[in-house]
Parts: sequence; structure tokens; C-alpha cells
Amino acid sequence: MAHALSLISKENKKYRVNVIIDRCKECGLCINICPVKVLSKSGILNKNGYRPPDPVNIEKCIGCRLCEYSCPDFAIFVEGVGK
Amino acid sequence: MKKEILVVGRGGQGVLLMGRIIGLAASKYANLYAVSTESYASETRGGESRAEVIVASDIGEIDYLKVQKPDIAVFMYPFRLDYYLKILRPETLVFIDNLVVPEEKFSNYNLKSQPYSSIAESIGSQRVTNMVILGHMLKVTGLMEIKHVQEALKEIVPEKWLELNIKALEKGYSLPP
Amino acid sequence: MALTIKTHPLDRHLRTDRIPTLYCPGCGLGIGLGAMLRGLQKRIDEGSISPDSVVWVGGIGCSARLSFYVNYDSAHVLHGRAIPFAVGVKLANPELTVIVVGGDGDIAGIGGNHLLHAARRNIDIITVMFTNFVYAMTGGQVAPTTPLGVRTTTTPHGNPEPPLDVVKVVSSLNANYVARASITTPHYIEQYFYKALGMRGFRFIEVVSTCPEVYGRHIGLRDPVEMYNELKKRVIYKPRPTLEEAAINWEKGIVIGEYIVRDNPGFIDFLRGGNK
Amino acid sequence: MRKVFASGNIAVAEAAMTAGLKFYAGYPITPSSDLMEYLAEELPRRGGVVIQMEDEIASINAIIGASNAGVKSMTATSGPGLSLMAEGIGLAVITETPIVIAHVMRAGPSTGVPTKTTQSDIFMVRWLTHGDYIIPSFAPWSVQEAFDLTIKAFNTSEKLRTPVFILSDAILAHVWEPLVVKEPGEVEIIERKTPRSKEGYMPYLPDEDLVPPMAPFGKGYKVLVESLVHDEKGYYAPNNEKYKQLVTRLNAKITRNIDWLFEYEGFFLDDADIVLVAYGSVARTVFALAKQLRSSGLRTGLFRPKTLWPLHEKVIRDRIKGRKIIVVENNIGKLALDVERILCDREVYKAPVLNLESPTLKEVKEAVTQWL
Repeated sequence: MAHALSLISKENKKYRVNVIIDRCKECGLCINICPVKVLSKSGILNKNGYRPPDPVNIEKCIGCRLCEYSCPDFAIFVEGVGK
Repeated sequence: MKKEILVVGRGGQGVLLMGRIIGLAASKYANLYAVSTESYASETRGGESRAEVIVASDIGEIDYLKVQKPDIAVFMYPFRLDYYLKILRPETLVFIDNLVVPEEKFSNYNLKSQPYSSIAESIGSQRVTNMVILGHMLKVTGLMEIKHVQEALKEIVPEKWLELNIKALEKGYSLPP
Repeated sequence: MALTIKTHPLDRHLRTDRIPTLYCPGCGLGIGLGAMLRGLQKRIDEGSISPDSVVWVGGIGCSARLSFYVNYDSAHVLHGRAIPFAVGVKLANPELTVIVVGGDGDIAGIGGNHLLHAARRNIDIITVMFTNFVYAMTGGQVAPTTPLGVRTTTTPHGNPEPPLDVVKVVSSLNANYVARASITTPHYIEQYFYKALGMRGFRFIEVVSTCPEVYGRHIGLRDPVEMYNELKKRVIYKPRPTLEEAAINWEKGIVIGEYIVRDNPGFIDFLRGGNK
Repeated sequence: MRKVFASGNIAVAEAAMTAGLKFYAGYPITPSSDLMEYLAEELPRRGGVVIQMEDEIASINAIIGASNAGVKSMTATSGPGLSLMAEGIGLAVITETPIVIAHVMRAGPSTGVPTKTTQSDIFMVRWLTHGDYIIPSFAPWSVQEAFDLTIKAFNTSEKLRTPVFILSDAILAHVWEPLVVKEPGEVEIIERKTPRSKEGYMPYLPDEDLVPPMAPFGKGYKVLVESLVHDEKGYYAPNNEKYKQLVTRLNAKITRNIDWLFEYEGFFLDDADIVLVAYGSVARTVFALAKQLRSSGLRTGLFRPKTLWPLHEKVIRDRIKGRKIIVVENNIGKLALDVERILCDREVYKAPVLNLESPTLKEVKEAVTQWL
């Protein structure tokens, strides 16, 4: 069942943001909802021709998970890292 | 042997029960075959209610599930008498409750006329008029033995009504043929 | 840019080989499903619901198809008939947790009569209705919730029919729980769904959703982000709103919250209790 | 065994309970209502549930839901109700859900005559819903046979994962006759196959008999019940290969069991020059006529299919040897169309007799003798 998924993963000291590349439909809701503007559209084209977001400003991430909760396609999730 | 029995009355008079009792008694206890159909007016309580029972020695004698030419007819209420008179035969044995059904309509038939409902009332309740008539019918026709009907009553009638029903059946059976 | 193998925290609830969904980019349905699954996860984690006992039932329509993305016992049945199917499932095995998902057309339009009677019976199932104001899967026709005046493909001169206030209708019956949330408030969807899973009787949650591709086109909000932001602006949270506030009004606002919370005996209780 | 005096509707209800019925959903409609009333009284005592739904649409969908939750389910209805159930019947076909529908024919079209009988719905149970399918239908002629064929209907639905009709009529529904009720253990009851293991379970992966094992909801199989054309997993498969495969299998699982499914009764067929064909309650009167004609010197036989659909064409060809075949029905002549096709080398005549009370011997005789 669990087949390999290609991710864009970036982390700061507390949080890691993972984007499942091939699930993204480029709706932009995650980029819009992020209160600290971590995300930005990447230049990658996924298998369906969509450009997934890239957590370019990962250092700003506060772990609110609004991107994860607002993604209609189960394509982005946030993890706690460190201790 | 094949007897076609037509029972007509009002909803609530136990017409359908009479059909079922005859059918059960004949088929389960008297070693006969029986088919019974029922119809009733769905619109009204107290509307016309009809049971059509065919009793025969063998299933093969029954070629139609409904009564076409009654050998025995019971009228507990004068519904559509003119219609029913047309399907009776001169030799049809007709039982009427003469307190509610006009005797003169049946002057050309083999008529058994009794105040069945008041007889029933005198032994306990008008509600068992049907069993008084059935008892009388058994006496007159010898259709089956009274014990067969008693067995059927025991099987179907609730405990608290059983004694009265059997009493009514026996009362009817004691009437002159 | 690290490439690693990891799964989304909700993947255990999904038939992942069917993801991506067939939904258009920016469709709110996936947000709603995600929130529901988080609510369900909490119930599973606390041990009050076994995953094997959960059955999802959907009728026909975009929202109803949520039932076939979930990795549970599920049924994708006829248009409008998810509720009676679910009633049969529940009565056959009252131990099951039965969840109906569907759009407003499926649940309150073609299936409206079943909705009324499910609520009247207080039958022990959960119905989550996604309202997106339009028949999306069939190409943008008028729905029972389409606001007055909106031009759809079957009301090209403007919708002449006032919309149905489903929350008010269901509340007027015997439902034990009636709540409304929006895909712009996924935490409330999660919270209400979690709560509903712990209740008996008929539980109804309306989720106001976005359909940028089809409804958005009708009202000039085709961009998912723009439509999301417009809906978000209009959503007003009240903990216990009154039924007078239930009518959805795009201009005056859409009040979300818990409209009805009761703990009356459910249909199963009556069935088990006989005629007492 | 219990010997009782019962109506056709009661016989169906009793048989359903013997077969293991646990869920009944229905909507009152004459002349089927008392079947539901009888079950409402009896079934809860045997651990089952009876619910009166808001309409027939809800009823058929509820029994499909219940069957998928693992219990034997049925409904009963009459013409207008069955019209409303059309779409649900199709759902049961494509989801391979075992259900039994007792259809008690009255007069139509539309509301028609609610309390009276006909045989006008025999094609309705055959081709009610859209799509390509075969739904087995059994047509009893007596109260006892209503019992026996209802057992067979449940067995068929469980064995082949299909909806099945028991086709009664207003006469049979309310005729009372002696009935031997067989209790569980006194008659063979078939249960649906369940999967051997959860590992790799696919809800629509058939065994060699073309029937997929059926897992109930609630046991961890992650069943997917799918009304769309689907593959073995239950995933929507809108392609020609999967469509052909599915529809072919759904039909073949029925037709390859034709020898088991098809039941009939023949009277005096071996030397019959004239063969009357009739079914259901009407066949009783036709049987009387066959005997009468035979005693008058005409070599007459009766062929009575108990299984109306699917017809066993080879059996019909082999058993009906007569030169002249006359099909008697209380409708405008429907089964006759198939008999004409199957016996196209013979003289086949229609003898339709429309009678709300059921055709009388006199009427049947007139209708038949015009072709003699």
C-alpha cells in the first residue's frame, strides 16, 4: 500500500514541512493560508503538470499546520523535529 | 365431494375467521382439502366482508380458487343481496340471520333462517354469531365433525375467547336442522 | 531539496492508490474529509471507536465520492439514497458506526425525504452534508441551496427559487445534533465530527464548501484562493446560534456553530426498549 | 414441521424466516401489506428487525444496506411500489447484493386496481431497471409452493449474490390453503460464501463459480460496495474491457446455473398433442381445463414453469413435444412471446384472459378452444 512518495522536505529547528509532490494540484490554498508566508510556488512540474509549493522560508515556520489542514489533497504535512 | 361455501357479512362479524376456521378444520383435522379466499372493503370498517371457502376430498377437485356456484351461502348482513342472488343455485343451502337479513328474498332457496345474533347474545356475546351459524351449518350439512372444528378453534382462538366460541358452536349444532 | 519516503499522517485512513482525488484544484471537499478523519483518529486513539466498525456511505455527486477514498468499509450507492442504505446497515448491525457523506443536492435535494425521516426517527447515523451551492459533477446546474438570482446552467436567467435552509429543517425534527462548519474552519469540522461520533441518534453536520471550478465560475470567483478568501470573510462563528440565524446569506454572512445538541434516545434505543 | 392453514403472503413470510431472514424494510401497499404486518409481529421474536420506511425507494435501499452488513434481507411490494424500486434493484445487481423481493401483482398501469389480481408484471420483474442483467424470478401456484419457492429464492440470492423475485399475485396472496411450514434444519438453507482471508481481499474477485465471496461490513475487510462499473477491487473502471468482463460475469453466473435454477411441472406431456402453458395461480384453472379436454378425448398437457426467469429454453424445447401450444395468461400475452420464439417451429397461440378476479374455467376454455 505505502508506495514511495517523492517529497519536498524542509525544516527549521522545530518543524519540518513536507510536500508530497505528485499529490499537489497547485490550488494555492496553502500558500495563501500560511500566516508567516513560508511557502512559495516551486518551479517543479509534478506528474500531473502542477507546480507544488516549496517551503522556501522554512525558518519562519511556527508549526501552526494551517497548510496541512487546508490542503484538499493530503499533499502537505508538518512534523515536529528535534527533541 | 366438493362444497363451495360463501360467507358474507360486515367487517367485525368474524366472516374471515369463519373462513379460516372451516379451512383449518377441514384441511388439518378432517382429512379434507380446503381453499379459502377473502375480500373486504378497504375503505370502511363495517363494510362488506366476504369469505369464499371450497372444501373437497381432494385438491384435484378444485379447479378455481374462488366460489363460483355456492353449495352453501351464509348472509350475516344484507350486502348486495341482488348480486349474490344471481350466483346462487336453487339447491343452494342458505343460512341467514333473520334479525338483519330479509327472509323473503330467499323464498326460492333451501333456507335456514334463525335469529343467530340473538342466540349468540343469549349465551354471552353477539360476537360469536359466526360460530352459532357454523355449528348449525355442521348439523345441517354434515360437512365435517364438530370435533374437527373444535380442534381448529383451540388452535386459532385466543384462550380467553375459546370457551365462548366452543359454546356458541355447540349451541348452533343443537339447533333443529 | 531532500527526497525521502514518508507518508501523510492521514494516509492510514485513505485508499492512497486512489489519491490524488478526482476533485478539481482548490475544491473544499478534501479539506472537509481531512478534518473528519482527524476527528475520527482521535476517537480511535482514545479507544472509543474501532476502525473496523466504521462504515462510510455516499450517494452520487462529488461529495458522495468521499466515501470511496476512505480505507474503511464503504459504499458508493445511488443518488439520494445513501441515508436509507445507511439505515439498513445500522439496523442490521447496530454495533457499526455509520457515516453518510454527500452534497446538498444528494442529501437535501433528491434525498430530501430520506433526510427528513432519518431526522424524525433520530436514527443513529451521522450525516455530513457538503454545501457547495451547485450541482458540480453534472456541470453546474441549480441546487436546492443555490442563492436566489444566481445564474447556473439550468437557471441561465437567474435562479428564481429561494434556497433551502437545511440546518433549520433538520433542527425542526428530532435530530440529536445539528452543527455547521466551513472548510475555512477545518478545526470546527474536526471538533463537531469528533463530538458527533460520541453521540447517539441522528447527527447532522453541514460543511459549507468551495467549488471554484463550477460554482466559482457562476459567481465570478473561479480562482480557488479568491473563492476561499471570500467564503472565509463571510463565515461568522457563534457557539450556539439560533435557528433564525441559520439561513445562509452570502451578503449578510454564514453563521457556523452548534445549532442543536441533545441526548434523546436514538431509534436503536427505542428498538431495543420495545414499546416502553 | 407445522401444519397450518395460511395465505400466500403468510407462506412467503414464514419461508423467509425459515431461510434466516433478519431484516425487512417495506412500505405498505395492497395486496402485499399483510405480509409485512405478519413479519412485523413475528420477526422481532426471532431476533430480526422490521421497519416501515418512508417509501419504496428507501425500503429497497435499506435492505441492500442491511444485506451488505451481513444479514438476509427482503421486501415485498406491488406494481407502483416496484416501479419506485427500479433503480435500487439495479444497485443490488451491480453490487451483487443478495436480497429477495416478493412482488405481489395487482392490476395496472399506474394505481390500477389495488385489490385485484393480474399477471401483467412478468416482464416488469424481468427488465425493470436499466442495463444488462438477469434476475431470477419464481412464480408459485399454491400456498405451499409459495413457501417452497421462497426458500429457493433466498438460496438463489445467497448462492449467486443476486436480487431474486418471488412473483405472487393478489389471488395467491390472499388465498388460504393448508401449508406445511418447514423449520430451520428441515430444509436446505444456503448461506453466502465468505472470504477465506482478509489478506488481499477484493470485494468483486470471483471464484471459479463466478461468484465473489462476500465479506460483511464491520469485520475489517475494508469492503467497497460500488454502484459504478468496477474492477475486482470495487474501483470505478469506465473502460470497455472491465465493463464487458463485469456484465458478462454478472449474467453468466446466473445462466450457468440454469439447470439448478429452472423448475417446472409437466402434466400429461409425454403424449400431448396440445400443450397448454400457464404459470402462477392461473395455472390451477388451466390445469382443470387440461384434465377436462383430456377426458373429452383431446391429448392435452400442461407445462407450468415455476421459474419464470430465466427460462430454460432447452428444457422447454425438449419437454413440450406437442404440435400446438397455447399460452394462457392473465395479461395481454407476455410469456407467449418467449414461447413463440423458443418453439418457433410449432404453432404457438396466445390465449390471454384479462380478469381482475382471475380467469374462470369458462373463460379459459373459450380462450383455448378458439385455437383447437
